[in-house]
Amino acid sequence: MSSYEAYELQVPGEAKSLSLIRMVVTSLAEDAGLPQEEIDKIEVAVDEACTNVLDHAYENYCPHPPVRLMIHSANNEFVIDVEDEGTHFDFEHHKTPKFPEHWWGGHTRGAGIFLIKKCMDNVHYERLPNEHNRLRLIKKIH
Amino acid sequence: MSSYEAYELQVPGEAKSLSLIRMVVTSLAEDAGLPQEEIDKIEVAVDEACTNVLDHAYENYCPHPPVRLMIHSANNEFVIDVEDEGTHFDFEHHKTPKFPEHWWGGHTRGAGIFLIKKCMDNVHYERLPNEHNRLRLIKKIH
Amino acid sequence: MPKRRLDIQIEQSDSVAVVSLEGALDSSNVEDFKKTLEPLCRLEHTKVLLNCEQLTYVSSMSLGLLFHYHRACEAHSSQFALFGVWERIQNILRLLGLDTVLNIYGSRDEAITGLDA
Amino acid sequence: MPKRRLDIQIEQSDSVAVVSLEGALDSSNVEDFKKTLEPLCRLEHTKVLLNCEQLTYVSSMSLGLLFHYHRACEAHSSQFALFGVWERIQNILRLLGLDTVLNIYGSRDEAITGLDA
Ligand SMILES: Nc1ncnc2c1ncn2[C@@H]1O[C@H](COP(=O)(O)OP(=O)(O)O)[C@@H](O)[C@H]1O
Ligand SMILES: Nc1ncnc2c1ncn2[C@@H]1O[C@H](COP(=O)(O)OP(=O)(O)O)[C@@H](O)[C@H]1O
Repeated sequence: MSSYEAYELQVPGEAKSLSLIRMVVTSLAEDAGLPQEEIDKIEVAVDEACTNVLDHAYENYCPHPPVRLMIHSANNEFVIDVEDEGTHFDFEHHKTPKFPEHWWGGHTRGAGIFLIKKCMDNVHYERLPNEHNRLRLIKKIH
Repeated sequence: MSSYEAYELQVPGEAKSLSLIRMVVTSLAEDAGLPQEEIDKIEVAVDEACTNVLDHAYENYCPHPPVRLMIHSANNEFVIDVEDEGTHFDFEHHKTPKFPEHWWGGHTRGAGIFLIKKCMDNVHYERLPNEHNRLRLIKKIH
Repeated sequence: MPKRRLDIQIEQSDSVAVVSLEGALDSSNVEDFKKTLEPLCRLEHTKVLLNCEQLTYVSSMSLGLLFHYHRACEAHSSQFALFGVWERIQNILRLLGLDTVLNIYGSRDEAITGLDA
Repeated sequence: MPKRRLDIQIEQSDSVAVVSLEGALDSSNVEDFKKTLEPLCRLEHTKVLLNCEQLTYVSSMSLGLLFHYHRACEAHSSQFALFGVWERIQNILRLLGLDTVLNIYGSRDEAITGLDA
């Protein structure tokens, strides 16, 4: 993936799709020449992002719409777009908790966005003109 | 994949995409509960079909358009659609050679469509209204 | 039969329960994981060990349960520990500060001995 | 470095050349395969052996070359054989009638002994 060349994957919006998503994204990250440690982080970020779509963006949708991923490398960046057709939320103002303090409060959830941000170099969330939401995950290729 | 639920994969129309295509299709065939021997045949048929798109349908295209796969299970059938934006050809009237006699003639190519038909239960090729070509590969799930 | 993405095995003796996880633990199978762990974390005076030697992936949903199980075990005079955790998963545990609050050992024997101490 | 999908190793001695293929042989790397095999199939009095023990997949483009290499070897008083071919690939060789025209052996030793006979 030296020049702009996109891969697209659209899957049913169900948890059983997660393993396929992880497999495809990690395989393309490998092709892009990223080191294993970075591939592992990308796997985490993508899995957490898609899990959030299924659990939150699609919470009130039955059946769940599909989830769509677009993956490409350009300008020394490996970019994964996670696109959903569900509820929009205020990503910019979401405050991630502090760890490990968060766990003392008895919480078992709430680590997803924190991990997404920790694992990627850049993360953007926006509403698209077609009323889909897109979370863009960026990893620099050195 | 008990009810109708489609997976879509769009990849650059290059040979380097073939391994990802095989990985995705065999993984979904496994999820569909097909036995390993049938998964192996599906892998062959899909790889040969996509190779034909790259080598023949896209022969005169530079750069190559993408290749698109749609995979779903319904009514006890595992269905893979391979869609291209290239040259249409007369699939119905294509006569597959006899093997091993074909090899005596010094040919090294010409086994693709033969394998596709041998490996699948049903194969259809058609021109779509959007001027794309679609090869539909069907495997019965018992 | 489709190959399952997570296999869960339990070995239970008098005072030790070992749960072996093989595959990826994500939101598609977190309920299976819960159903396995919850009753074990209500046992008294038991070492509940999570064998992670074959565990390839864990999402945050399941990681977040670990400290909960740790505390549940403590509340029942039991102990909770992980062993054989892959480096890639240790990295995530560290990001979430779970490495400082959980018992994590290299091997099963180290876990059993370590918890005794 | 991205992990390559096909690794090709050559071991060459006086009268035996073994080409070991690891991974999948498809149209993305058939040229590497050709570049390796063609000079070997022009050697005289040589056993050219394809070690397929780690070969997971072969597309028809490469299968179609095998009989061509078989005949090229014969034309140079050499011999061409495959060994360690996975069942899934044997099934395709059978569909294409290649099992009847190629030398196919279980192991390297069987190939070397078998070609001598
Ligand atoms: N894609 C999304 N669509 C809508 N809301 C979301 C989305 N992602 C996250 N959220 C909201 O942000 C909160 C925090 O998300 P996260 O940090 O991933 O933790 P968790 O999903 O475990 O609650 C969620 O509880 C949810 O309210
Ligand atoms: N998708 C396609 N688009 C256009 N022509 C095709 C396509 N697939 C096959 N063909 C034609 O049919 C012929 C036979 O194809 P095949 O049996 O796969 O053998 P091979 O590709 O090795 O020639 C090709 O040589 C080509 O002329």
